[in-house]
Amino acid sequence: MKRTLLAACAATLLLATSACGLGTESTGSQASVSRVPELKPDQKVSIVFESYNFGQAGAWTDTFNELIAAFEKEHPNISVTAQKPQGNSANPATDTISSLQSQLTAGSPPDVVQLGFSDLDFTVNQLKALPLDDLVGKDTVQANFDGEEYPYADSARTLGDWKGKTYGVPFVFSTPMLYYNKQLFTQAGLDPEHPPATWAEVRDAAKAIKDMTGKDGAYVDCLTKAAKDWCFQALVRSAGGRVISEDRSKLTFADPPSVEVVRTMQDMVRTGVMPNRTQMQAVESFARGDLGMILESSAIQGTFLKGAGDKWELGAAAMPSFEGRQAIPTNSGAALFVFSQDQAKQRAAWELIEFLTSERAYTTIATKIGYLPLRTGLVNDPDGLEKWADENPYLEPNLKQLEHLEPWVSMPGASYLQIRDGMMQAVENAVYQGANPADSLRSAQEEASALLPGGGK
Amino acid sequence: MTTDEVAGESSRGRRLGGHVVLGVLSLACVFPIYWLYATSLRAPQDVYSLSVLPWPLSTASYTEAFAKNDVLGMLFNTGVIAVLSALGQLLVALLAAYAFAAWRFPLQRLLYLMFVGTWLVPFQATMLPNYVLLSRLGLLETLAGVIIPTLCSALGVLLLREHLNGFPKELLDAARMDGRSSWSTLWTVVVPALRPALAALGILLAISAWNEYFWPAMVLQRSNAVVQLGLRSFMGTEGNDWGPLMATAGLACLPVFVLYLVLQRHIVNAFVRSGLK
Amino acid sequence: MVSGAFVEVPAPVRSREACAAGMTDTVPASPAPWQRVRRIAPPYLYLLPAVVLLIVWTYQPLAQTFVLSTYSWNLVPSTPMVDVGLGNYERLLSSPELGRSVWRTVIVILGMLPFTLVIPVAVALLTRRVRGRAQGVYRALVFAPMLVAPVAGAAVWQWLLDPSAGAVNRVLGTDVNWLNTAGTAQLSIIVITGWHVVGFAVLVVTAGLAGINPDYAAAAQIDGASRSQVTRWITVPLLSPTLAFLVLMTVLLSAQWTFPLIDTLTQGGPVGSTTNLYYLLWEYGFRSHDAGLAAAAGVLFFLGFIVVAALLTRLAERLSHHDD
Amino acid sequence: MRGKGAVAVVSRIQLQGLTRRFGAVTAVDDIGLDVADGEFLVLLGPSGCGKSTLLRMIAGLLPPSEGRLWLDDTDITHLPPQRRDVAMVFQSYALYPHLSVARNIGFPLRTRKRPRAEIKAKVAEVAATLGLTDLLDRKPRELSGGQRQRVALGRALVRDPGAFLMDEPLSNLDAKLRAGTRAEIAELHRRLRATTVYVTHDQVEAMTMATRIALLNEGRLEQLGTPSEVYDAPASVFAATFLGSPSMNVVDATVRAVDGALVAEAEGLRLSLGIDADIPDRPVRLGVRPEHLTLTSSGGQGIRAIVTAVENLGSEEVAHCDTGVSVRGPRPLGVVPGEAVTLSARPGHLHLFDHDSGRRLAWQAASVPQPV
Repeated sequence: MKRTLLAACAATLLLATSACGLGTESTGSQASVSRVPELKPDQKVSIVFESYNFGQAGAWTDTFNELIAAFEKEHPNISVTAQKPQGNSANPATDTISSLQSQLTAGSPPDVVQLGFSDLDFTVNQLKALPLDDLVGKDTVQANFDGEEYPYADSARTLGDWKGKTYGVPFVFSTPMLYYNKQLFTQAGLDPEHPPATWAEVRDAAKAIKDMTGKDGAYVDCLTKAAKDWCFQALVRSAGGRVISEDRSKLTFADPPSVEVVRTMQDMVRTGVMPNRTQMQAVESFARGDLGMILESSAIQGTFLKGAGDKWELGAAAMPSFEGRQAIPTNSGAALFVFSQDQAKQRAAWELIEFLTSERAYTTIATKIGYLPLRTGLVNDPDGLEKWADENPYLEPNLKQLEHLEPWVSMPGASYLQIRDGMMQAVENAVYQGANPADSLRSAQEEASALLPGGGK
Repeated sequence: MTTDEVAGESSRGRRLGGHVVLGVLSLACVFPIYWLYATSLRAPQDVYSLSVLPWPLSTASYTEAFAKNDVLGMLFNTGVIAVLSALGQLLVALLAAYAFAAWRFPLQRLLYLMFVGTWLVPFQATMLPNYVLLSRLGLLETLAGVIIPTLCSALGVLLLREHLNGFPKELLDAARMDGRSSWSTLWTVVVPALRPALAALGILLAISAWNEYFWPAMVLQRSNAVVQLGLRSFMGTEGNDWGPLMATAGLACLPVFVLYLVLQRHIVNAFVRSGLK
Repeated sequence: MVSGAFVEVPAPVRSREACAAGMTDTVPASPAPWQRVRRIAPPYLYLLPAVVLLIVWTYQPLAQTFVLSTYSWNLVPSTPMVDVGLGNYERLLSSPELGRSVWRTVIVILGMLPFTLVIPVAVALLTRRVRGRAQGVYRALVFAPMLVAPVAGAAVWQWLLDPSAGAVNRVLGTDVNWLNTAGTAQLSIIVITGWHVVGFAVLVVTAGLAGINPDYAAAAQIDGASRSQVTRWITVPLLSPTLAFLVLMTVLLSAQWTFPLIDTLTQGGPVGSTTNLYYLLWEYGFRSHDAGLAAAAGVLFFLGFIVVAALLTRLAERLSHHDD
Repeated sequence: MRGKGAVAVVSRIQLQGLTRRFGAVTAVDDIGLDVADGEFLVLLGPSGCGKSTLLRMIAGLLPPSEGRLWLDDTDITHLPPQRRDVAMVFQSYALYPHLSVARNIGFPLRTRKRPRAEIKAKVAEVAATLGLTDLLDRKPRELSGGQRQRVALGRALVRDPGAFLMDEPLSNLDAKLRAGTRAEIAELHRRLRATTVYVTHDQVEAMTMATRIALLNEGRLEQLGTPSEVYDAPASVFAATFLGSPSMNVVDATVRAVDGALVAEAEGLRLSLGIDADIPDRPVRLGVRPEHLTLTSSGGQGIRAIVTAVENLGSEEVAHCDTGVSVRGPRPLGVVPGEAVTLSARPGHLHLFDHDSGRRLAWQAASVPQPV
């Protein structure tokens, strides 16, 4: 034990001599943020823009590079460095918060950051994103929403608001859609022009596909930890429940509607019509033509189209409903937030946000990546997206869903991710690993309730 | 291994048995690597094919990999990191191992334990403080930032110390008597005699630096500056882009394989002769 | 009658006695201070770079971790750190996740032992049977996976294990989603990690075997032992220091080795079935942003590993035969 | 600076109170020596007696815990080895494995930054002296043991050092080669007359090569003297039994005056000391070398014993007796095991040692000193 003692001594020694280098160097209270002046024409500013869309090779990165180049051309005094979040997750969007956090810890956060709506509470209250209303004025923010010609869809305008103030400008946006393989539908003797509209129909169609073609039936990408909870929320809302009470003070994801959703999904797995897949495997499998249907974010449509090529035909339908109820989709996607600590950079950051949410930028993003344009009017603009919308039959159900759209509710408090992960893990455990839905959700809800601010009381 | 020379019963049968078991195991070890290259050489529409031989051969995946990422730039960056990091680790470890092997001094044991102790420190616990420190030093987004924190390799120190302990002390004494300072003894006597071990260790360190991706991902956030990160860019929620992914993976492994094939004997020998015991 | 006496012939002059007789000058040797420094300094100077690096990049952060483990803090500079004493430790030790992850880590370690111990010993012994070039070729092939970058290795295996398009399922005729089934995910991680490190372990065992004086085996054969008896009674016991080293390495590094694979392939899932100690630590620190809890976990693991390492080292010392 | 000639200039090594401790163990205990210029001093002793430690302190490889060291008139106690004008030959030769013979020999000169031509000439000269000229391009591993030994010697010679230190340089050679090399080194020393300190545990080397022997035991200097002094008048029981083969017979006895003459007595033993005196009985240890015992027909004065074994050494024979005494003489001795014999010795060949301290006892007559 002599070694142990020695090592312990060494550790103690070091402990005694080391200063605590982390933390406590507070940047001061951010209770009030003063209005930032306009940039002078010759004032050179460089800012950093962090977006998870840079994580992937291909269309996403190319599109964003194109947009930034255009921005720099328009604002020669501002230079933008784009970066992806730190980290290695298969889905860079899951790395955004931890990446921002370590950069905040190091004292040098990026200036503009693209963050998911699920992180809104944490972003505003813990990470202290700057209130744009204070920074550039409420009028300016609203003017941007109104746009030059085509305003934001009403349901989208307030997604980045917290207690009446706008912190983030909603940027990219998608809704859950039921994509299906028309060829497999035909082979299974189903009508490819009449996709299932309810979950019961999905199950039957999936069974037909499985039986007739040997391929997998349907996959719902809402039921794993990796999928986050946006479309699980949609499923629960469609079944008439909520995962968290409306005032966000109480978790309700173990209530009967949620249990019913999980049970329905579990049944599909148990009967073999829904394969046990990870998000990535399912997307790939569908793109390859080995899967009949998939409930997926419209952001991935590009991949499906590419996978389909001329081998099979992609069909798209609105999110299915539960018998006798209206389907209520929620939005996935992200808003742009400002974290600059320097006034000039704050102004430059706003300029970038304005540019990236302009009509022109949305035209590029929608055509190149497939995200929904938040300025929905653009699809009727002959100079804008009208042509694209016409060529793109998958857009219509997506736009239609906006009518019933409800926002993706972020979990409260500092431990929101643990709450969310705990909930989704329980769902995953029930659906794919065969645990009892009610028990699994209940125990997860009990554990997670303790993590709510104030212990969920 | 002289025992094998002893006239043996049924030695042909034994040998055959050895070949069978080793053959199967080798195959199991190499098959994934083969599959990697085979997939990378398939035509895009054949990527999902399971034929053992990729036919027709196609370089389309490589073309795509090069088009989407600056693969050559990545390979170059990774190479620079691997070489500098290996050389730096080698130097630091050599000096430290020399101190441990050539002198007896107070606190020696404690200092030695400090090196061993690094194996017990979870890397996940030191990562964030190191990141913050790098940021204060202004070394983020630099290759130096990737290299410097890795410069002290405990494995290197322990391995070289082991080699140096086997090194005849009288040689060190002789060099002192012959008029060398300890510094010049190190370079004129110790290093030449230790060359095979240094080369082997250097190669191992370079390989592991080449394969490292966690820390580079943290420091080099703004670019896919190392090839392992380039790999990640073909993996994602939309599914993996298997062709270019395998092509990039193949390219990422290629320099290491070539290095190993050329120097295989030296690496294995350096290990076998002394080193790890 | 002559008388006289026997007298002792004196021993050669010793300075202490001579000094007492005041014959010679014996100022005790005491070098000038700078000479002392010059004599003592070299090893410390040679160690300086390494130790500075160690302190700056490993031990100072570790010390910070110690400090941090008594605070509740989410890593955001603008949020104050709250001193909670041992609260983080209490939370950690009462969390069911910790126990589960310790258990999973033990499974990983046990699962790794065939790859770091059994197969390498078998391979090293078998390679002695075959002669000439084949020996080197087999060794090179087995070592090759070690050279594959973890990410690349993960990518290939993900491909091989794909539930519908993967080679493994098609060859075995199964329909298992290896990486997304709670029962098989851990197994897959172990096998892939084993595939990675088996070559290294073979190398270590080969080195150990080469270090055994062949006279022992020869002597045993002359004493009438059969080959298998030589292997069981002589070779393997003499190899025990090497084996102890491998066990130590497996115990200390298994969780660390699996980390990049878990991070790439399963992210600790499905439903946490591959979340071992290190991944848990990672999740606390980098996903839950619970710096205090993560630090407390780091400290506990560090202390735990010290104990394990000390025990294993003792065991290894007891086992090892000093072959000098 | 040394001249270019091969002959070293005056070098005298003085040790005063040299002590070295390793923790609680004192390896070298307060040793004082004065090695004259041109002397060949052998440090002799069993393994673990501290002789190598002493040599390493002279070399400067080990700092002394106490005491001082002079080379000529310079206090070198704290000088690092490279600044002491001494060369050393190591037991393992310590040849640099990666350097050729020529580079090995030239190494000390290279460290002193001598001109290349000079090094070459000097190496050639030394190689010629040692018969290494044909081997200059070889690596150490391509040499035989004897050749390596000579290269090591050459590396020491090339410097023209003030003194040579040799640490058991012959111990790695086989018996035949050892005898030859021994003679070569002795011859070399005769020619160069360079001060040499030579460590060995081999008494034959010590006896044949030394001008003086310093006999060490447990870190202390037991005896210092010429080989014949040490052999003929061992200063202690240790010295007496360490040198000689088989070693000196030492038995407990009592010195007592019988009829005005001193005799040593023990059971079955009575030997005259050849001193006329009358002193009280005194317990002593009596020593006599095997070759100084003669077999006499039984009945006379001497040591009575029964032969247990006879060893044939070729030219000589050794008879071992039941009392632990052995006799050595020309072959054949003419005894067989089981035979009862009486052994006698001349008084001048008897050595007396104090029973307790083991130091040699000299007879001192009351008035006139009398050699024993």
